[in-house]
Amino acid sequence: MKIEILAFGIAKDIVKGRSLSLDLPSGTNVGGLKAELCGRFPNFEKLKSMAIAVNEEYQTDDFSLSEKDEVVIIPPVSGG
Amino acid sequence: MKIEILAFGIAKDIVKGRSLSLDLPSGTNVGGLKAELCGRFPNFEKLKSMAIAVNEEYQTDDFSLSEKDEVVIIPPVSGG
Amino acid sequence: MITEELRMIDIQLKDTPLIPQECIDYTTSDSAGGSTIFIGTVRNKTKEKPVIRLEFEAYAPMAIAELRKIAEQAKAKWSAEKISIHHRTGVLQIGEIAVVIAVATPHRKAAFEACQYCIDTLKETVPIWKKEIFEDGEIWVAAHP
Amino acid sequence: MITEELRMIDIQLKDTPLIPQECIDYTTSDSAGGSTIFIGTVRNKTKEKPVIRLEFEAYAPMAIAELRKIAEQAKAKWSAEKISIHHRTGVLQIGEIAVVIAVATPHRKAAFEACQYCIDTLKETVPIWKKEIFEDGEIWVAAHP
Repeated sequence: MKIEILAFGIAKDIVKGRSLSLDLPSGTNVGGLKAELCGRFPNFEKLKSMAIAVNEEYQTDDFSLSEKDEVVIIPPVSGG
Repeated sequence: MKIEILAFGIAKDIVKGRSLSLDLPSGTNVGGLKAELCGRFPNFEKLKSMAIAVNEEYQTDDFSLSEKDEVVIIPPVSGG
Repeated sequence: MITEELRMIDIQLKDTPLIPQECIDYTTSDSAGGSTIFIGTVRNKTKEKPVIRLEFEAYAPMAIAELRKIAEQAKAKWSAEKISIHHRTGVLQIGEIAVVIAVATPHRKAAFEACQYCIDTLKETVPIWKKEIFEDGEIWVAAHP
Repeated sequence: MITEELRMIDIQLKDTPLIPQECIDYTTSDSAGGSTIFIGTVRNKTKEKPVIRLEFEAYAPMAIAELRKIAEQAKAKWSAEKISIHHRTGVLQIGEIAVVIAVATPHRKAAFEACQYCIDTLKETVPIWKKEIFEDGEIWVAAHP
């Protein structure tokens, strides 16, 4: 399945763009997506943390992705 | 000695005026003043507390008064 | 230096409406990361009894001196950069501001603690008295046990 | 009632200067005795290194949703009457306001705790990112261990 992923903050710099498109095996979960991202962009390993939001909610590694999901890479936040 | 005393808040209502003048034995301390006030105005006994400020500072019972002091009755405060 | 210390503390007793922005403007600085502000307003009731208005009376010179003491203590204990405390006197209508306290510190946790210390201590030591006026009478707040 | 609950929480992400008075006006009420406000401003240095300016980027819809969650949690836990949180995005100069949080509660201790909970949690969970720009480069704050 094709997943569109948005990137913010330092994640945008790491993937060199606001969004990227990945072709992932159907049923890939958040943990699998993180592994794929770290494989393609080793700089993600250097971050203090990396979370994934799906449809505007944080999701844990066992959450399964679907093709229409809005998937966002959330590097360490620093608002306030 | 003659001591001029200012009264605020409910103390003003109890002594029925902004100030009163008392003739006290020379060397009277704050404790003695409080006893004199409670004798003349029994309603002071009903207050939650009564402090005495001398020259804009709180003073304890053993503090001796002098004729030129600015003496103020401080009933329970309720600012803020 | 004492004059320097004095410059970092702003104490005012006013018989005109308080303006929180004045306290904010005083404390905000390019070197402090945050300010915490407390605003106390006149509530429309006390223990479910409707309040008509409020009157604050202050023993002004000592009130200012005590407020300054509190600010100095808070400044020292929490390394506050600037503290501004404005307290109202006179007649206040429901919703009007009785007190504004603003504290700026380099770290925000300290700003909360210092600001809370100021309002808690103010209510214990500063010679200001509040009279609540009800439909059927009036009462000096906290006077009796 | 959900619509009633929504009316008591004011969340805004803005790319124009924040105005603390707006948050104060929103939260102040005749029935709450006090409001606690936190104002976070852009500091002129980070670990003694001069900062030129700051840039905030937000994943806007989720940032607003997370801010609302925080406000709802604080409202429930501390019986807050009203909560207003405004957060800035875009380019900020030194001294500009990054965030304003105002909380009104019937009792002041709760207002301090609720306000502190909001800013502490905001810094942990809300998808907003801050880039500090120095003379000689720039860095996404807190990105690396």
